[in-house]
Amino acid sequence: MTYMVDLETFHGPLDLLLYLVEKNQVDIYDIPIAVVTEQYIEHLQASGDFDLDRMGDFLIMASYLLNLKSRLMLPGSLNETEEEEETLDPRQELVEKLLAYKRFKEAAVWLEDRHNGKGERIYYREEQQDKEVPAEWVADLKSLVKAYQAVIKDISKDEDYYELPRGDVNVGDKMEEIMNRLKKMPHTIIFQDLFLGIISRREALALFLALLELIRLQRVEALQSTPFDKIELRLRVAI
Amino acid sequence: MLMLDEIKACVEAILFVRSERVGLDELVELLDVPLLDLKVILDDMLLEYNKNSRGIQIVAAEGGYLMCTRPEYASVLARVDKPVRKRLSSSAMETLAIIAYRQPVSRVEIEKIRGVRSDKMINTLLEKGLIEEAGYKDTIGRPLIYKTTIEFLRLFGLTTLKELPQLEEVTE
Amino acid sequence: MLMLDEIKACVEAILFVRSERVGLDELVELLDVPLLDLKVILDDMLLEYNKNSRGIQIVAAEGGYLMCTRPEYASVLARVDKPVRKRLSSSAMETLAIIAYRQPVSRVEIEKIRGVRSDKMINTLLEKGLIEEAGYKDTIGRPLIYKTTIEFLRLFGLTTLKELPQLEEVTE
Repeated sequence: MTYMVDLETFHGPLDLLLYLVEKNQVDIYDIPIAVVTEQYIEHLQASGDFDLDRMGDFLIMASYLLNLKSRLMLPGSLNETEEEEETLDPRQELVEKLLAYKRFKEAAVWLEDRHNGKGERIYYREEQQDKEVPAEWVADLKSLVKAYQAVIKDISKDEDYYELPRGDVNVGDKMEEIMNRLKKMPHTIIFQDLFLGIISRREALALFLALLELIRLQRVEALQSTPFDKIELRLRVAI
Repeated sequence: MLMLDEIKACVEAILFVRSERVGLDELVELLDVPLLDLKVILDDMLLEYNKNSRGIQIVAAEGGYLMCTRPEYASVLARVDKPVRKRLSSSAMETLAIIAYRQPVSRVEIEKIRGVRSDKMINTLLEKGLIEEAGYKDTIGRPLIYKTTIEFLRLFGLTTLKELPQLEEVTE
Repeated sequence: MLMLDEIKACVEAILFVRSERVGLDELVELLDVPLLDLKVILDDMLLEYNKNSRGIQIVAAEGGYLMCTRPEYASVLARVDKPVRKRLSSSAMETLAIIAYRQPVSRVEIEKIRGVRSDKMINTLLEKGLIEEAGYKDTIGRPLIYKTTIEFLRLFGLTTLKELPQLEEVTE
């Protein structure tokens, strides 16, 4: 081993990578994943530090790097995979990420020093724990209504989908129900009509699963004469 | 070795931070000043503090010193301890609003709406007496459900829950 | 109506007792002195405190005042400071630093910077009272956002967030 490692000073994948990158004097724009991984394994063996969390962290970083490399190798796919408003050079993205992280790490060290009483700082009087100032609550109706409106804005579509009613909907029962309906005249059901009168999302889901199962078992067939036309369901004629 | 003014400043800072009796021996150790010298300095500080009609004072007690308020200002300080008018945090208000409009409602339902864990908020509201348990919901797991209290009505100046403003629910 | 010296003494006593930032409006209410007068008196007090090389000072911060030690005496007080009760891991410190500089900030933003899941770290910081919820971000999904607390300032010996050192800006 050509370098000395003190694992206590770093945590997390970016950190480790930064350390290795700095130590290795590798151009940050051109990180050889294989070398980094090899060194990490070497480091693991030498230090005997098999902290699962940190190893997991390293895996995340390594896979991020692999992903980065593969994206670099397939420049054509960059535009499609990038969800960001602007297509960043993935290397640039990594560098920025590393630099941003490094700055916050420095800030964390600064905070830690303050915490340990290093440097000039002010001290506050110790709080008397036992003496708590009683609070008198004030509130107004408007803020209550506003709070509710704000929070309800994004949901409210289907309240019942997270509520498990007692006596859950059974897919088997629904299969039987569909079969019974198809056995009656006129022996066909329009797909959309199947769900008429169903309010619970769970029940609709059970019904749909039942239908899929019946089709898979070749007991029911679904027909559509032209695309986007209505779908007709009927019993499959036994051959 | 510290200058006289620095020693005084240090003693003041130490007594302030500790807000309890600090032994003279402890001060000797912290400041590295001979005990007899420090004693003279502290006697001097006590006099200075008492000469001016200040709000805080240094008192010698049981071989040590203590910083505290002067008894003359007890009446004002009694008011400091009066209930402070506090507003509910926005998270608390939100949780309360959901319970008010959806009651009786379970923790899980509240969390589904807020999108975050809400057990602490619910506990806070229970402690403040703004909500209370309202039995169990008749669904799987039979979760505890909550409703608002009379104290809730009082706080918002309502006589009954029917006075809560009607909200236009989003209709799909 | 109180005399000038009495008002000063009262303010001193109140700031000492409360050991946290006390709003100017609260002082007005407690002392029954017009706001503008009180402001002048407090400016005067700040000067007096600063003129003499004292161990404690009064600082104006965010619309209020607080009493704390002067940073010059930090080295002595570091010795006084009780064994640190709130040991923070470096991951926690990192998360805290991100929240301190980027506040208000959402979990996702924090995780983007750290590159690892941070929900547990955030919970730890919430439990220690160093950060608190600061409402919701007005973006898709309306994620919860976090900010630092007064307790954060206390722990790190700051009077305001402005005292955080400037981060080195990234230069390309």
